[in-house]
Amino acid sequence: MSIWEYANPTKFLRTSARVMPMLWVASAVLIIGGLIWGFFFTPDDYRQGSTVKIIYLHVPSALMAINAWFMMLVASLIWVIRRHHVSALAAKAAAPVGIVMTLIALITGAIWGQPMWGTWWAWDPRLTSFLVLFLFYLGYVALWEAIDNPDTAADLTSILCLVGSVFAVLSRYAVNFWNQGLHQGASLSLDKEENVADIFAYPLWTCMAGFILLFIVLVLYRTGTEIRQRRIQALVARERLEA
Amino acid sequence: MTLQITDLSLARGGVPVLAGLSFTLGPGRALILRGPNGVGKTTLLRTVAGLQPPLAGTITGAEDQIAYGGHSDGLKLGLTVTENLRFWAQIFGQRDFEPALEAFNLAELRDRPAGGLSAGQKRRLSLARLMVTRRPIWVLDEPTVSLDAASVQLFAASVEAHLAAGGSALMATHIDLGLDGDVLDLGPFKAKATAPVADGFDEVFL
Amino acid sequence: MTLQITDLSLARGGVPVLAGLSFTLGPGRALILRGPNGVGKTTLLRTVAGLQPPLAGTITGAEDQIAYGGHSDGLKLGLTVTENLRFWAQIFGQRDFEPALEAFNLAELRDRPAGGLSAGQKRRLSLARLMVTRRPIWVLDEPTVSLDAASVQLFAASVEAHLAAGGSALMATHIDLGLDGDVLDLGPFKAKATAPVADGFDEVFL
Amino acid sequence: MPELGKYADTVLSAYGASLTLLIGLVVWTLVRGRRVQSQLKEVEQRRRSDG
Amino acid sequence: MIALLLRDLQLAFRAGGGFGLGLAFFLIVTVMVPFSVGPNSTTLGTIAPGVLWLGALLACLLSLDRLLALDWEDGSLDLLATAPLPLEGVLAVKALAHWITTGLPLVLVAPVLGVLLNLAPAGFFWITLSLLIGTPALSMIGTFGAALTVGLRRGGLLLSLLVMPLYVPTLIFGAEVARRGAAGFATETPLLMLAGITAGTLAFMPFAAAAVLRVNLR
Amino acid sequence: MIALLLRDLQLAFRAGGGFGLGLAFFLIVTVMVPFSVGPNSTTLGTIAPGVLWLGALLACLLSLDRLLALDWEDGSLDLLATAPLPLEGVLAVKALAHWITTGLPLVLVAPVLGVLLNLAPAGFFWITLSLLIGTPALSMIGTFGAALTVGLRRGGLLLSLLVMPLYVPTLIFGAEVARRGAAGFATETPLLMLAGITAGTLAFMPFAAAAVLRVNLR
Ligand code: HEM
Ligand SMILES: Nc1ncnc2c1ncn2[C@@H]1O[C@H](COP(=O)(O)OP(=O)(O)OP(=O)(O)O)[C@@H](O)[C@H]1O
Ligand SMILES: Nc1ncnc2c1ncn2[C@@H]1O[C@H](COP(=O)(O)OP(=O)(O)OP(=O)(O)O)[C@@H](O)[C@H]1O
Ligand SMILES: [Mg+2]
Ligand SMILES: [Mg+2]
Repeated sequence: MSIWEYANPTKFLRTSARVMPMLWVASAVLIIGGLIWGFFFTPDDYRQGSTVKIIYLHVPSALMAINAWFMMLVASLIWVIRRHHVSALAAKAAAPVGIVMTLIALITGAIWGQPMWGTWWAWDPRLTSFLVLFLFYLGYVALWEAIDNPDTAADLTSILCLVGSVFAVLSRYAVNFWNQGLHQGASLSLDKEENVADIFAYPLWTCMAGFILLFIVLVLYRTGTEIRQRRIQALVARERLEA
Repeated sequence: MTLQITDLSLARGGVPVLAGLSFTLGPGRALILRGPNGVGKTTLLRTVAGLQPPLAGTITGAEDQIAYGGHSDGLKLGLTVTENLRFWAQIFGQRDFEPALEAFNLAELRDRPAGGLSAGQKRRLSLARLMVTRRPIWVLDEPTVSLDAASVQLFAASVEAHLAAGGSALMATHIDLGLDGDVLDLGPFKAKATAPVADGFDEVFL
Repeated sequence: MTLQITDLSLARGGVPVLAGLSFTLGPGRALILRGPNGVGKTTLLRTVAGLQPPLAGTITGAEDQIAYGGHSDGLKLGLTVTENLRFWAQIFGQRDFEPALEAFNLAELRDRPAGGLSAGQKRRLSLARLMVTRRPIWVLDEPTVSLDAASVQLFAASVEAHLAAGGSALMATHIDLGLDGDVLDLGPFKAKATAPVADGFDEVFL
Repeated sequence: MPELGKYADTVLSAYGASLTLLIGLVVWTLVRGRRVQSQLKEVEQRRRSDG
Repeated sequence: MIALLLRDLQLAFRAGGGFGLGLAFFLIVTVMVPFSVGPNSTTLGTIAPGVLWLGALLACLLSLDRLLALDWEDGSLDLLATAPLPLEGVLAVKALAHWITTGLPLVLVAPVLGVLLNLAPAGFFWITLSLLIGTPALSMIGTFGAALTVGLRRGGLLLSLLVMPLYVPTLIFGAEVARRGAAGFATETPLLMLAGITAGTLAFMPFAAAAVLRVNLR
Repeated sequence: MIALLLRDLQLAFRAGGGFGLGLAFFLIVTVMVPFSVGPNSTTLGTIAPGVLWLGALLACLLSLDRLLALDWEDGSLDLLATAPLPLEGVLAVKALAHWITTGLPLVLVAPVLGVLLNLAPAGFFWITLSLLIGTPALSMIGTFGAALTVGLRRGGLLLSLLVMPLYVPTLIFGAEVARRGAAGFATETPLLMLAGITAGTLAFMPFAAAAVLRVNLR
C-alpha cells in the first residue's frame, strides 16, 4: 500500500482519529513534564540567573516555527505536483500554528533580551529573520482568507509558499550580511561544563519532543477540520443543485 | 477548424453546472446557446475559450482558433476608438482595421476616446474587435447587450459575412437575432447532484 | 408626485446632446424612452435622477421621489443577496425586503454572495432593489439587460404592480417589454449645433 | 516555587505569555473543530432526511 | 447612516480581515526602515517617533483609494447619492468607518512597534496620544481626497499626491508631539495645534468632500 | 508584444502623466521625512540613502495595484489570455512597462532628492547605480504579486502585504550598497548580490506570475 493512500480524505480522517488521542496525551505529558522539570528542578545559570529557564519555551517554539514553514513547503509541493487535496489543507492548517510558534519565540526572546542585552529588541540577524518569517506567515494566511474558491486558494497559496521560501532564504543571507549579531548560538554557558549542559539539556529535549508532537497533533486535528469544512461546502452546493 | 465538444462537464466556483454536453461546430455554421439565467452559458463559453479547465470531457479544435467576447467590453477608456482597435489588431498580428470600423458604423467616432462613448457605442467597438482578430471561431457572450435595433442588424450582417467566409460562431443570447443557425438549449444538460466518483477517492470534496 | 419636464437641454462631456425636451409623467403611468445608441437616453435619466444638472430647462416633482437603476448593478459582490437588499432597505428607511426577493425569484439564492451570481441573476437582484426603496418614480436604464425571457416577465409584472399602486416608471430600453406605456422617441430632440445663447456672454465656450 | 531572584518578573511573564498563547491555540483549534463537526452532522442529517 | 456604517465595517471584515491589512502594512513599513537605514539602535531611536507617524500616514494613505472607488465602480455611489441621506453624512460615515478599520488599530499597535525601533520609554504615551488625536483628521482629509479623485483611472497615485500635502500640518504637529514627548520636552503647543486641526477638519471637510463628490458624479 | 508595451506606456501617459505620479510620490515621501524625523542635518545625512531606497520601494509598491487590476476590470486580461501571446511574455512586458514608467524616473531623480537630504557627495553615484540595478527586480516581483491578487476585493493592501517581504533582500542589498558607497566603504559584495537577485528574478518570476495569473483567470 502506498503512502498516498493517506491522501484519501476519508482514510485520513479515520487514521488520524485513531492516532490523535495518543498524540494529545504524549505531547501534553512531554510538554508539561519538561516544563516542570526545567522550571522547578534545574539550577540557575551562573551568568543568566533564573532567566535560563526561558530556554525551555524559546528554543522549542523557535524550532517549530521554522519547521512548520518547512512542512508547509513540502505540503505545497505535494499539492502542486500530485494535487492531493489533503496536503493543501494540511498546509493551510499548519500556518496558524506556525504563526503562534513564531510569536512565542519572538515574545520569549524579547522578554529574555531585556535583562540579557538591556533591550527588548535588537536588529540581530536571527531575530530579524524571524520577524521576516512572521511577515511571510501573515501574507500566506491573509491570501488564504481573501480567496473564496478553495482550489484557487490552494493553488495560489502554494505558489506563494514556494516563491516565498526562496525569498525567505535570500533574506536570511541578506540579514546576516547586513548586521553582526548579538544572539548567542550554542556558545552560551550551556556547553562549558558538561554536567551543567546536561542538566539544562535533558528537560530541553523533552520540551522539544513535546512541541514536535503538539505540532503534529494540532496539524492533524486542524486538517480534519478543514476537510470537514470542505465537505460542508460540497454538501451545501449539492443541495443547491438539487433544489 | 471544426470545434468538437465531447461529453463536457463544467463547474463554476467549485459547483458542477453543466454535464454531458456534446456538440460539433463546423465551418460556416453558427450555434446559438439558450437557457435561463444561471444555467451556465458564460461558464461554457469561458471554457471553450480556454479560460478555465473543464471538469471532464474534451474540447478539440479550439486551440488558437478562438476570438472571445465576454460580458464586459475589454476597452481601454483612455484610448480612442482607433487606438483600441489598432492595439488588438497588432496583438493578433493584423494591420487592417478599417473594414471593422466601417462594418460597425464607428467611422464617425474614430477619434473619440472610448470613455466618451455611450453603452451601445462601446459594445459596437467591442464587437468590431472580433473582426480584427481574424480568428475563425467567434465565441460571444450576449453580444447584443445595449445595442439598438439598427446595430443588431449590423452585428447580424457581420456574423453572416464571417460565416460565409468559412468562419463559425458560438454565442449565448436571450434575444432573437434572426440569424439562421442551430439552437442549443442548455436546460437539459444541467448537472445533477454529482454521483460519487468512480474510486471515491476525493469524494468528500464533491 | 407628477414628474414634469419642461424644455430640457442636456449635455454630456461638455457636448450638448438633447434639446427642447418636455414631457409629463403622472402617477400610474410608464414612459418608455427609445432612440438609437448614443442619442442621450442615459444622459436624460441621470439628469432626472439628479446626478447631473441640465443645461437648461426645469424638472419638477423629482426631488426625493426617484429610485434610479443605471447600466451597472450597484451590488457589493462580497455581501450576500439578502445583505445587499437589507442594506438598501435600511438606507431608504424600510425594513421589509421579502416581497422583493419573492418578486424576482431570488429566494433560493438568498444566502449566496452576489459575486457568485450569473449576469442575469445579478441584474434581478439589482431590480429587486427598486422595490425596497418604496420610491414612487422608477428611473431605469436598460433594465432587462442579460435577463432571460422568464425574468423579463417577472420584471414587467413588477412594473405593472408598481404602476397599479400609483407609482410611475421612466425607462430606456431597446427591446419590447410588452408593457403598456407611452413611448417617447428621443431622435427628434437631438441637439443641433447650438445657437448662440441669448446674451452671448459665454459664447466662445459653446 | 523555586527562587527566581531578581529575574522573577522576566521568567514568569515569559512563561505566562507563552502558555497563554499555546493554550489559546489549542482551545481555539478544538472549539472550531467541534463547531465544524456539529455543522457537518447537521448538514448530513438534513440531506438524509431529505432523501 | 448606521446601516451604512455597519455595511462598510462588514465589507472591511469580509474582504479578508479589514483590520488586519492596514495594520500589517504599518508593521511592514516599520520593519523596512531598519533594513534601509541600517540597524544602529541610536539612530533608530532618534527617528522612531517620526517613522511611526510616517508609517501610520502611509498605511492610511494606501487604504484610501478603496474608500470610495469600490462604491463608485459598482454603481453604489450613484445610488447612495440618490438615497434619502445627505451626502455630507454619507461621507462623514465613510470616513468614520475608515478610521475604525484603519486608524484605530494603528493607534493601538503603535507602542508595540515602538519597541522594534528602540523608542525611548517616555515616548510610548505620547506616540499613542498624538496618533489618537491625529488619525481622525487623516481619515477625514483622505475622504476628501478620495471624493476628489473618484472615477479617475490610476486614481491611486494621484490620490496620494493630492492628499499628501494636505497631510503635512497634521504630520508636522503630530510628529512634533511624539518627538518632544519622547525627548521629555513640553508638548502643549503642538498638541493643541493638532487637536485644533482635527476639530476643524471634522467640522468642515465633510462639506468640501460632498461638494467635490457631487461634481464627480455628474 | 511591442504593441502591448506601447499601449501600456501610452495609457500611463494618458492617465494624467504616468511618469509624473510615481515620481511625485517619491518626492513627497522624501520631503515628508524631515517633517517627521526633524530637521537635524546630521541625522538626515545618515539616513539619506535608506530613505531614498525606502521611498523608491514605496512609490513602486503604490503603483503596483493598478498594474493588472485595470486590465482585469475591463475584461482586457481575459482577451489577452486568449490572444496569441504567451502569458509569460505578456507579464514580462507589463513589468517592463511598469519599470519604464515608475522605476526609471525614480533612478533619474534620486540624486536630486539626495541633495534635499544632505546625502554625502560620495553617495550620489552609488544610490543611482543601486537603484538602477535594483528597481527592475522590484517591478518584476511586484508583477508576481499583482498577478496573485488580481480580482480580489481590497487587493491593494493585500498586495502590499504579500510583496513587501519579497522585497526584503533587494532592499537590504540595495540600501547596503548605497550606504556603504556614501560612507566610502567597499561595495562589491552587496552589489554582486543585488545584481544576482535581479537577474534571478527576471529569469524566473515571469513563469511564476503567469502560473498564478492562469489560476486567477479560471
Ligand atoms: C525576539 C528575540 C529572539 C528570537 C526571534 C530568537 C530566535 C531564536 C531562534 C530561531 C533560535 C533557534 C535555535 C536553533 O538554531 O535551533 C534561538 C535559540 C536560542 N536563543 Fe534566541 N531568539 C531571541 C532572543 C533571545 C535572547 C534574548 C536570548 C538570551 C539572551 C536567546 C537565547 C537563545 C538560546 C540560548 C538559544 C539556544 C541556542 C542553541 O543552543 O542553539 N534568544 N533563538
Ligand atoms: N463620459 C462621456 N464623455 C463625453 N461624451 C459622452 C460620455 N458619455 C457619453 N457621451 C456621449 O454622449 C452621447 C449620449 O450618451 P448616452 O450615454 O446618454 O447615450 P444613450 O442614449 O444612453 O446610448 P445607449 O443606448 O448606447 O446607452 C453619446 O453620443 C456619447 O458618445
Ligand atoms: N464566481 C462565481 N462563483 C460561484 N458561482 C458562480 C460564479 N459565477 C456564476 N456562478 C454560478 O454558476 C452558475 C452558472 O453561471 P453562468 O454565469 O455560467 O450563467 P449564465 O448562463 O451565463 O447566466 P446569465 O444568462 O445570467 O449570464 C450560476 O448558477 C451562477 O450562480
Ligand atoms: Mg452569462
Ligand atoms: Mg445608455
